[in-house]
Amino acid sequence: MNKLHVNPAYCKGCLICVEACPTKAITPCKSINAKGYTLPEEDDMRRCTGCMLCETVCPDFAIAIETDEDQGG
Amino acid sequence: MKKHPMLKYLKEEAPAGPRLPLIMCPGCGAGQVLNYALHAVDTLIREDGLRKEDFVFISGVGCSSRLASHYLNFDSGWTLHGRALAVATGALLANPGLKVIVLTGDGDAAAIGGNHFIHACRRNLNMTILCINNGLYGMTGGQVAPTTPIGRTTTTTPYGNVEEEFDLCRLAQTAGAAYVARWSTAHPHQTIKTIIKGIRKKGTAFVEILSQCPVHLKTAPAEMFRDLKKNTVPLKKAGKSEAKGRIPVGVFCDIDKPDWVTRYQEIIGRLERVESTHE
Amino acid sequence: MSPNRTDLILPPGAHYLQGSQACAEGAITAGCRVYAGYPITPATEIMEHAAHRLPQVGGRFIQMEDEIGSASALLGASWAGAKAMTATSSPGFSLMQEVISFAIMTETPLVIVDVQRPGPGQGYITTSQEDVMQARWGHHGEGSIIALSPASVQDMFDFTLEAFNLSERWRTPVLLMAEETVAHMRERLVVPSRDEIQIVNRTRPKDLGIAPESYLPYGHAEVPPMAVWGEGYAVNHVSLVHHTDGNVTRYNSSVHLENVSRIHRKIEDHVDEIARIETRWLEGCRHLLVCYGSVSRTGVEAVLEAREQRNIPLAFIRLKTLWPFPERQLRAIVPEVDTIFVPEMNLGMMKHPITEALRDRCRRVVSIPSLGSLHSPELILDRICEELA
Amino acid sequence: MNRNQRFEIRIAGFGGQGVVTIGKILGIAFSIHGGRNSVNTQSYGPESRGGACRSEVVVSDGEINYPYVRKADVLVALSQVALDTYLEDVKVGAIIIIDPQAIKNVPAPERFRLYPVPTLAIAHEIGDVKYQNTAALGALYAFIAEMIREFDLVQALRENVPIATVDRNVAAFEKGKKFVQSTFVLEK
Repeated sequence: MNKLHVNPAYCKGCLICVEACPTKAITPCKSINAKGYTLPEEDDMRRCTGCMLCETVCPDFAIAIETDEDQGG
Repeated sequence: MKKHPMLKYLKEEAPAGPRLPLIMCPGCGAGQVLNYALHAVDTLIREDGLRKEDFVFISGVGCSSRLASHYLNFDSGWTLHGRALAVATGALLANPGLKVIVLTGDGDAAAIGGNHFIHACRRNLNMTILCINNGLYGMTGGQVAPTTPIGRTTTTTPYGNVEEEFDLCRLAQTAGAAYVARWSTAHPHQTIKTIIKGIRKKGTAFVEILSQCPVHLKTAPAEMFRDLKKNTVPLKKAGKSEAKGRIPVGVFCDIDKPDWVTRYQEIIGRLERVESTHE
Repeated sequence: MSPNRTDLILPPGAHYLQGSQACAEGAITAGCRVYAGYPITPATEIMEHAAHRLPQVGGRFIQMEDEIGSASALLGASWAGAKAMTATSSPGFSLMQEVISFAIMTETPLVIVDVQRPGPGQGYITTSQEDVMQARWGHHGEGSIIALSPASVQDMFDFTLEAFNLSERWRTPVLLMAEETVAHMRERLVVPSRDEIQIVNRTRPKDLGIAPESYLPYGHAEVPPMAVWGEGYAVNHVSLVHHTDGNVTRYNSSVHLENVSRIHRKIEDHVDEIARIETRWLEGCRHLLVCYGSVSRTGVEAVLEAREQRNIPLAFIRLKTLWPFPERQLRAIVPEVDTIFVPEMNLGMMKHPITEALRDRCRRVVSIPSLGSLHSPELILDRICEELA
Repeated sequence: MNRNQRFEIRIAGFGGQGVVTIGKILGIAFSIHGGRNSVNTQSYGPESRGGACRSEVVVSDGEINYPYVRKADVLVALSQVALDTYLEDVKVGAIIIIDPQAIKNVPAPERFRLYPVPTLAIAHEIGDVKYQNTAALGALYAFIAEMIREFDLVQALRENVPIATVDRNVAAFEKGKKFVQSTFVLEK
């Protein structure tokens, strides 16, 4: 199953990735971090098709999807 | 921790300390345009055998242009407000082989840079102009721009804008650019394909990318991203009723004509032939 | 011109405004009814306030496509009879130099505010005094200019008002050399009552009973009366070397010398009427601190501490006017001193005319530079103690 | 406060937390209603993003020359970055107000007096996070009550917030003030 990686140092909580995800595999997390941002988190990664739209539309290069292949699956 | 695939093209670390995150506000479209540009460059390096050192990013001043300041693992110039296109012209005269990508904004290109904009298109120099159009001046706090819709209030049109806005693509097309297209940050794949086409294209490629400014338009980035899809319509359907009030996106023109350097090379060629006959 | 709603200008009494707002209000009070500007940090707030206020008082505001356009629009507005203004910052100020030169030669009243920021190039967006030489020597050609240096929100109101009066009185562009510090700070501003406010308007030929056929656009007086478009004077604004009637042919070098010398003398011969300086503790001083703009706020604090805590006999002089440089006034009041300290937010600019004026009154002149931020009192005090140790 | 004494207040937090607004309100309250001299300055531009946006007020009965805070008498920090950035610039014995929800690590208060005030929680009670700044203003007022009448400060508050939010802003101010008065013993 694909895995979501978010770099808290770069992510500014704009949540465009969540908006762009065609299968809503990711969702805003409940709490805000020290900088006041709400980061995306996994909702149900079984729905993730590996389309990489979240990576493509990220304004801050803060997100990455680790596919099965990456994990040597 | 897997890293974003395009981070390899950015300078995360440098002697004076980390350079990321980008200085842009949360959800700013400019960062997305950089992402799309790097995806295009990445494809060209893989498919066309181009090398990283073949590319140079040149930007003016404003949010759009801040991207080429010190984040890029490429040759780049963060130049004067409105003058990126003139700087790019000089670079191409010195080394026509460079793949020049100009990062500019609606104010940078069509207000202070308007004169250089129409001349760069008229000359059909071999550059790809990425114009990030957010319809206002972001860096200075949300003033009106030549692309601000009539009637809209901004910090310098507190009672509503009394001026009509430019259609940047019609302007570029009329001025003679060989390839002109408009997309938005909500059309990632089309934008990336168009940037690839633009860089491969001989002559001036003008790509307008409608972009969101969440801070000054006081709207959530995700909502603006959604609106950009809703408020645009394919160019083919521009005349139809459903297109009313929506901005046409797509390729405005794609014509083949020799670029400036090719025409100039003919002169040099002629002079070389004349010279060789003298010896 | 739409109704001139002087009833809606800033009412007399106390206000608490940002320097930028006070500047725009000072212009409106002076009668400015045309503003053409372009966004640039840290001057944008002046334009934003003008955009908000001008239509309320029957004026007109436009955001031009760039700084050259903004300055050029002021020429047209002034010739068509309006008091006109723009505000920019250092990069934009450089772009406006050609128009300033043009306005000097055509003797066109207008006001340009430069909220200085560090250079060269993009430099940074904080405070600076690095344009004070550009103000005098940035435009091509000779001729002189008036440049004021505000240090408070009250100054941003008063000096802008005075800039318009000076530009109308001497038929010349006037520069307000502000700084980001002063433009962005908020402070109390007291607006005088209407009758205390003096408004100067340009002398027109009809005020002197000069009929169109005998009108000399650059003649009649050291400060020629100025005809306004639309009043039948058929005035040709011309910046080529010209005779007093505006004729540009039959050039000869003596006409050239007279034309440009008069424009130069018009200001440089009247320094005593134009330039103002403030002095404190000159009596019995051994050393002197000369400064201008927001640095004078730190300067006076540092001099107070030097006198009271370190009993250094240090006097304080603030230049309220940078150009025309008040050399005669300085020489008239400055006694024999040891060291003259000149703190500036640049590497040492006004230090040069100060040194030239007072070279024979002191042992040495010492620059105290700070780039991109206002000197702290400690910075100046430590440097003074170091030099005098 | 004698003529050349200065009282220096610095408020810092994220861009967008209303830090600049309450600095302006304090300035107006002191200089228009309170009859004292004050200078209000603020950070802006890139400097104000990422949690270190600040607004400062220097108050004096005499002339205020140097316009910026030299060593703060009161620091109000609404973000961790703000506290870390400005902690060094406070006078010995200064008052530091923090929001415990936003600020997790705070050094031991040897050189200064620390007052955690739940401004974010108060804002939520009032109904919106945007009232956090006026809750902080109320908390701040509890420490400077002898320098300015509450009526003057509240009047400046009323005149400088959107009309629709006046009542809730004043309510947030009251809650912030009452929390401090009921929670801490304020030495003179």
